[in-house]
Amino acid sequence: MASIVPISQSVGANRIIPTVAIPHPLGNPTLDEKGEKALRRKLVEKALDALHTDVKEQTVF
Amino acid sequence: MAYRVIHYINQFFGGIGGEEKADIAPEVRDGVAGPGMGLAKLLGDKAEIVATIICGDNYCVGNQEEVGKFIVDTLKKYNADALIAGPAFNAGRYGMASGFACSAAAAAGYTTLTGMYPENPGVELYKANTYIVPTTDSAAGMGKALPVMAALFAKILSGEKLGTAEAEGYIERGVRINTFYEEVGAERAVAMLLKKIKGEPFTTEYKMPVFDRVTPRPGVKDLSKATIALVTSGGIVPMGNPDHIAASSARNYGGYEIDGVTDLVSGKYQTAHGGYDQTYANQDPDRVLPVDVLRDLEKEGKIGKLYHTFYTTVGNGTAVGNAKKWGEEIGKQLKDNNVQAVILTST
Amino acid sequence: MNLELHKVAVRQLAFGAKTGVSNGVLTVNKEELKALLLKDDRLAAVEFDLAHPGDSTRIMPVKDAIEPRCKLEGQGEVFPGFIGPVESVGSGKTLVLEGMAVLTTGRLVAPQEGIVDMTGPGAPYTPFSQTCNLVVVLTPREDIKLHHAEETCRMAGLKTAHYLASQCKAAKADHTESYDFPPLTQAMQAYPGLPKVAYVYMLQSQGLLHDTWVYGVDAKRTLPTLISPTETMDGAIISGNCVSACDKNNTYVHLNNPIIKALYKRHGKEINFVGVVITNENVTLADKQRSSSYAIKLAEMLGVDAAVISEEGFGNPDADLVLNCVKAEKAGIKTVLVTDEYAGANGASQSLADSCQEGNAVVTGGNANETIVLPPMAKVIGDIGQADVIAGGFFGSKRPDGSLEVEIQAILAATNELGFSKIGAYTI
Amino acid sequence: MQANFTAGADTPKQICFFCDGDALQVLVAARDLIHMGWKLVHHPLYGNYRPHQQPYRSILLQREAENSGLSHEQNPTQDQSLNPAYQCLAPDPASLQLIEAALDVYRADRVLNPQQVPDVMLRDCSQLDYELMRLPLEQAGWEAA
Repeated sequence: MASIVPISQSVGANRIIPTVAIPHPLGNPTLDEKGEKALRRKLVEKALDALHTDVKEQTVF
Repeated sequence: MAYRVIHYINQFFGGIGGEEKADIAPEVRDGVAGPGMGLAKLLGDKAEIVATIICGDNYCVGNQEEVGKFIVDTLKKYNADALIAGPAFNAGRYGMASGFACSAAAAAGYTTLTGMYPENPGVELYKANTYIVPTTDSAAGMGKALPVMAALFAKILSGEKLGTAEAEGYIERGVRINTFYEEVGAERAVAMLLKKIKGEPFTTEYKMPVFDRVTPRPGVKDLSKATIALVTSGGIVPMGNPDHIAASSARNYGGYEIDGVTDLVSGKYQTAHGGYDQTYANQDPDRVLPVDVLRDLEKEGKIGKLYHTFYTTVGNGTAVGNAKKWGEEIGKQLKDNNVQAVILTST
Repeated sequence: MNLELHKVAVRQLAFGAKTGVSNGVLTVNKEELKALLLKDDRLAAVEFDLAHPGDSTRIMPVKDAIEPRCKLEGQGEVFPGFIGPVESVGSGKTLVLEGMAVLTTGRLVAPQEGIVDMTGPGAPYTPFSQTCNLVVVLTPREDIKLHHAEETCRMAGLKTAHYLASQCKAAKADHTESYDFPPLTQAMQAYPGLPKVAYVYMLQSQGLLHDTWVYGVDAKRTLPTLISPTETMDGAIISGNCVSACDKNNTYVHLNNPIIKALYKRHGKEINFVGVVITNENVTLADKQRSSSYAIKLAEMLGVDAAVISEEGFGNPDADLVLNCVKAEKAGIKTVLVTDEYAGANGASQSLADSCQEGNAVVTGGNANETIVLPPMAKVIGDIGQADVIAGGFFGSKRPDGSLEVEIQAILAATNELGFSKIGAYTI
Repeated sequence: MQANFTAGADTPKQICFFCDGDALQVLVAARDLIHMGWKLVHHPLYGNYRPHQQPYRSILLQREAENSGLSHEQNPTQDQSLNPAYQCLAPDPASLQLIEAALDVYRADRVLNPQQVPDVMLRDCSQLDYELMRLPLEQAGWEAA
């Protein structure tokens, strides 16, 4: 899970989840606590989905 | 006139003891000890090991300033010309200690050489400062290592200009040395272009740093039964950064227990990463390491278990060799504890 | 287009009554030259001095080095846009005073450098320790803008070089070189079996003291374009570049571009050298994208199989070098890059500030951070006070005994990125 | 950097920060802004000087005017969370790669601090920094004085 997809690709990561921003990849300070946790949950669920999926090459989910 | 050499070895090869003696402070003995005997014979009349420094691996890695001073003082006291260390084979801390010892001596202007297994972490950390001869990964390879070390050491001491790593048999140090070639650069460039056009092999004069590829693993069939671990290069550590992971060019990683922890809260966890504005990660470390959400998913049975330990380092100007080494070590840890999947977060 | 270079060998310089060359000795009438240069009232004073290979002499800071040339026959005059009109050059006959150089020096801006040592350990690092040098020591007026002071010094160098050559038009050439550059239609059909090769010639264009001019036009304000190699031999490209000494292309190396020379040497035998694309290195990211795409598109329009790409400077232009390389290789054009390195005093840092997987064929002019101690010289021409603030050197680089400890970055053309010298680097 | 660039009519709303300390601080401040979505107008390593040769460094960044994400007086390295206008857009990969490369160069060298520089050189370095920033400022809509 990383905010700059091209960098993850260049270092060889195979399952990549784009995230929010560098200082807070899985959060956003402008949202309220509930909103931010919902955002984080959506991103983590995407990660779990990626772990569940077979991939042949570098894939951005 | 034989060169005067100091030999640096650890507590084990100094015959003092094993792991339990890894904390002994450095001491010096006249003449040779341990593998020094073999080296002395091989060096013959070219160089004489006038004294041997014996130091515990933990002590050296933990007290570098003091040990560094001790080494340089010893070199001066014995009016020595050079320092040879190890060989350390694949012993991680001994490799780092040998590399450090050579580094400290080289910084004070002395000729140095050591030997260790190419995958030893000491290589990546110190290859820029000293010559390192590749050895096997265990002391069984002592017989093969010493002659190579002695021969190269004698050549360096004689002041002969060394060729490339490949030609001379040392580990490439990644150090650029200027030279005057036969042809001017423009001729060399056009000659190289012709070879590239014709598909003939050529040797570039400078290798651009590039990364290798990994084949993807198959997907996890049933997440509700899987143990998932969290690893991050975003630098999230317990408050106070107990293992002092550096803000940039980190030299280590940490593993921390989170059994019973359902949320990373400000004041208990922080970021040690120097590569981004720390405000938001310190306010809520979950923004980098999503422990809170994974605990919810664990409670709801969506995942089997969140592994009890998370691993962390600071990915900010980290040496590629180190990152690779840590990745392998962490991977092995997780595999041995039958973790099925890992979520890697980075900033 | 065909250009003949009539090369008159100069082995000795002397001051005397009449400017002219005979059996290898160039005599210079100082007063006549001084009067010519002082026509520019922005110059407060000008002095001249001589330096020959082997002299115990140091010249610093050197701003530009120029080889004396003038047209004998054919269109326009050398250094179009400055000395000559803006008419196209590169054909006919041109006189060259070979074996000598005009070196301009004097105080322009504090952080400024360029050491030439005519002897000692520093000599092998600069081509100008092997030439007979007429040194023009310039003192621009204090009350003029930096812009104008720079222009004054640049013009003085070009005027001196042109003046010297034009006083020797009658001299018989010691040898002549002839360069053909046929129209593209012919060039494309010539040598059908040989690979077509272009040269992508990156010109430093970052701003004051970092500029290059083509036919009098500031390279920052141009789109990449085609130029005939023979035009570069008549000074179509001149340097306004004072930073940094080791890898800026002074006018001398533009006139004697070694990559063009190496490509011509194999032209018709192993390659078909079909063209030169000049492009710039502006600091803005939009210009970098625009210029790299445009330059490589020109190479594609020429239908070349391969290209040599040379960079000028470091850091900022590393990005352009990588963009040019990636775009060329993606267009199926095989490349070799010519650059230099800043790998730190210990040689262990990353040499370039950018990299790409496509850059698998690279030639370099060595590590500019290598430190060297230059012993004191009997004579110093220029502004010795510079040593302390010299780029590449650092405070306290002048030792009590008068010797200088500097990085070779401070030595003129030490790591030239056209591959002018034999220097390079290897990895231990 | 001298401020005799005047903002033209259509010059976008501009915010100017002066960082005290050395050029490395300027690059770190620019990095934090890039993490928030500001884009570089020019290469951070403009000019052929090494970190120990030119004490001044200016970085021009731009972002759509309405959500600049910063209140006028705020210095980017101060605590942002108090700032309601904090807005974070995805960072521009090119700007990020360039600023990180620049930080690597500055971390591998001695960084000259303006206090270490004699006045005569300081004046020329400031003038040169201003000259080299002319083109980026013009392209971002400022008119040169």
